[in-house]
Amino acid sequence: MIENLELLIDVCLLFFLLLIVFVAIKTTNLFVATMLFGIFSFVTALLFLDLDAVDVAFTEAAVGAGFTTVLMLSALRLTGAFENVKHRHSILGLFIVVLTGAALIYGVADFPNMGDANAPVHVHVASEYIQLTQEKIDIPNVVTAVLASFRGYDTFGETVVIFSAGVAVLLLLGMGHVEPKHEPEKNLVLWVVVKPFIALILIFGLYVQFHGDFGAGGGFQAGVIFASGFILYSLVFGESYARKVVPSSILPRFAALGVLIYGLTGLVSLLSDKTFLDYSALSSNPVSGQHMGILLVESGVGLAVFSTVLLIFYSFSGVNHNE
Amino acid sequence: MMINSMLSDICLLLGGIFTLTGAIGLLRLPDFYSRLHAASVTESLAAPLLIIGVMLDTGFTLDSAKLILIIVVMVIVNPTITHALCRAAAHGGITPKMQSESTQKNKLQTETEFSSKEPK
Amino acid sequence: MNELLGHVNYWIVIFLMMMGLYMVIASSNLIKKLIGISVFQASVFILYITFGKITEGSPPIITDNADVYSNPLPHVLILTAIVVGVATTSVGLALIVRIQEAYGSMDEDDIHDMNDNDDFNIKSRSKI
Amino acid sequence: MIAAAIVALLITLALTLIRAFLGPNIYDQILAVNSFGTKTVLLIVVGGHALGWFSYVDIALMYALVNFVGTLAVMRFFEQYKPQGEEK
Repeated sequence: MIENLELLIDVCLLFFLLLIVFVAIKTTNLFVATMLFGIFSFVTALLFLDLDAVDVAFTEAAVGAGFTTVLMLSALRLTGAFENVKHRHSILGLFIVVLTGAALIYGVADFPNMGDANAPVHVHVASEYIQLTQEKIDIPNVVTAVLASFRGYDTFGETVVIFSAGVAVLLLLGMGHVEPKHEPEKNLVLWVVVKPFIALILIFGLYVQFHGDFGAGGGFQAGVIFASGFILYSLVFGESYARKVVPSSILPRFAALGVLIYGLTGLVSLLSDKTFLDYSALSSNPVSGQHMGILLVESGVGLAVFSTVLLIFYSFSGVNHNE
Repeated sequence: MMINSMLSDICLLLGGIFTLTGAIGLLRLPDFYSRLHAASVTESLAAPLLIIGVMLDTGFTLDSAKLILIIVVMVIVNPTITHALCRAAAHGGITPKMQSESTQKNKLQTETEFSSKEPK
Repeated sequence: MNELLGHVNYWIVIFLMMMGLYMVIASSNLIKKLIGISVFQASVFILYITFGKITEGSPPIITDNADVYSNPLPHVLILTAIVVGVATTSVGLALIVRIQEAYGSMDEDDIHDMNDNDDFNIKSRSKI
Repeated sequence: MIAAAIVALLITLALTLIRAFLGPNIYDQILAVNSFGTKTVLLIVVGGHALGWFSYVDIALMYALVNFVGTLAVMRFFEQYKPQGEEK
C-alpha cells in the first residue's frame, strides 16, 4: 500500500515536471518562464522528498525555489526586457535532441530497476559509510557526517567555488547603488505582517544550522534561509534600508571569514600530526572531536553561503554598473 | 483513541473535498477576482482541516507544535498575499467582469462563457 | 509490468533532459537558455537521487526503528551540486546583464548581427 | 482516508497547474503559482504523515516560508516593471 502510494506520487510529480517544462519552452514571456521554473524547483524538491532524500529536498526548496527565482526576477528587472521573446523552430536541433534521447533510452535499458537493493551502487561504500558513521562519528544524520567529515575535503572545494562565484558576480556587476524609483510602494499590511516573519525565518535558519546533526539541515541550507530573511526585508521595505541593516562592505569579509574558518579547522588537525580535516585531533576524545569539527565546519559553510547569497542579491538589486 | 482517529478521518475527508472544490473553482470561475475567492477556500479552510487531521492522528508531540506553527503561518500569509495580489491587479487595470457592462447583458455573457469555455 | 515501473523514472528523466537541451538550442534568448541549462541540471539531480533510492528503505538518518537506509552518497553529491549550480547560474545571469548593457539586447541572433556590423563594434568599444 | 486525501491533493495540483498554464493574464498565473505552493505544503504534511517521511514538518514549514518570499518577490518585481513598459 505504502509503496504504491509512493510510486503514484513519484509518477504524478514527474509528469507535472514534463508539463511545466513543455509550457516553459512554449511561452514567449520571460516572466512566466521564470515563475514556472520556480514551481519546477518546488516539484523537484517534493520528488526528492518522495525518494527519501530529505536533505536534498531541503536544499532544493531553499536554494532552487527560493533564491534562484528571486535572482532571475531581479536580473529580469535589470535587463528590463521580458516580453515577446523570439522562438526559432530548429529542425536540426530537434533531430539532434531526438537522436541523443533515443541513444540514452537505449542505454538505460540495462539499468537495474529503481529501488533494487542489490543494484551495484548499493553494494560498495554506502553500507560502510552508514556503519562507520555510527562507530566513529556517532551522529544520526549520515548525510551530514559524510558531507562534513568523510568527504570534508570535497565540501571545502565546493565552499571555495561558492565564494569565488560571489567574487565573480561582484567583479561583473559591482555593488551599484539603489535608485529611489526602484524602492517599493508603501504597503502597510505587508509591513505589519512581514516584520514577525523575518524574526521567524532567522530563528528557523539558526535551528536548521544547529539541528543539522540530528535531522535534515546543515550549513548550506541554513545560510540560504538566513539570507532569505534579509532578502524578504529588502523586498518589502526597500534595498536602501536593507543596506543600512547589513552594510554591503562587510559581506565580502564575512564570506572570506567563513571559508577561513573551514580551512583553519583543517589546519589545526594538520598541526597536531593528523591528516587535513581529520577532526579527531580537536579533542582528547576522538568522537567528541568529530562533533566539534563538524560544528565548526558547518558554521563556516553557513557563514560563507549566507554572505555570498546576500552579496549576489545586493549586486543584482543595485543599478548603474557602468559608472 | 477511537474517537481521535474517527475525527482525524473526518477532517482529512472534509479537507480533501474543500481542496478539490477550491481547485475546480480556480479553473472554472469566469474572472480573476472570483478565482481569488476560490483559491482562498483552499488556503484558509482546507489547509487547517488537513493539518488538524494529521495532528489528531499523530497525538501530541513536538511535531504538533510545529504543525500549529504551519497553520498560523498559512492563516496569516495567505490573506496577505491575496490582499497584495488583489491590489496589484486593481492597479494593473484588471476589472471585474460584472462591472464592465450592464448587468443583464453581462449575465448572458458569463452564462455563454461558462457553457462554451470547457477546460481543456 | 515490474520492468516498466522500475524504469519509468529513468525515461521521464531523459525526456526532461532532452527538453532542457532543446530549450538551449531552440531559444535565442539568453535567459531562456539559462533556464534550459538549469532544467538539464535538475534532471541529472533526479537521476542521481533515483539511483540512491531503495524500496522500503528509510532516509539515511539513523533511528531505532529502521534497518534499511537509502544510499547517502548520491545525496551528499547532489546537495553540494545544487548550491554550486545556483552559484554558477548567478554568474551566468551577471554576464547576461552585462551583455544587455553593452548590446541593448539579450537575443543571441541580434547580438551576432551587431557583431557583424562594423559600426556597432566601434561604438560599443568606446562605450565599454 | 489519508490515501484519499493524497489523491485529492494530487488532482488539485494538476488542476492548479492547468490554471497556471492557461491564465489569461499574469495575475492569474501568479495566483495559481502561489496556490500551487500552498498545496505542495499540504501534500508534504499529509504525505509525510502517511508515508513516514523523516522530519517532514520542518520541510513543510520551510516551504511555507519560501513560498511567501517567492510570491512577494514576483509581485514586487512585476509591479515595478510595469511603468517602464508603458514608457516605451
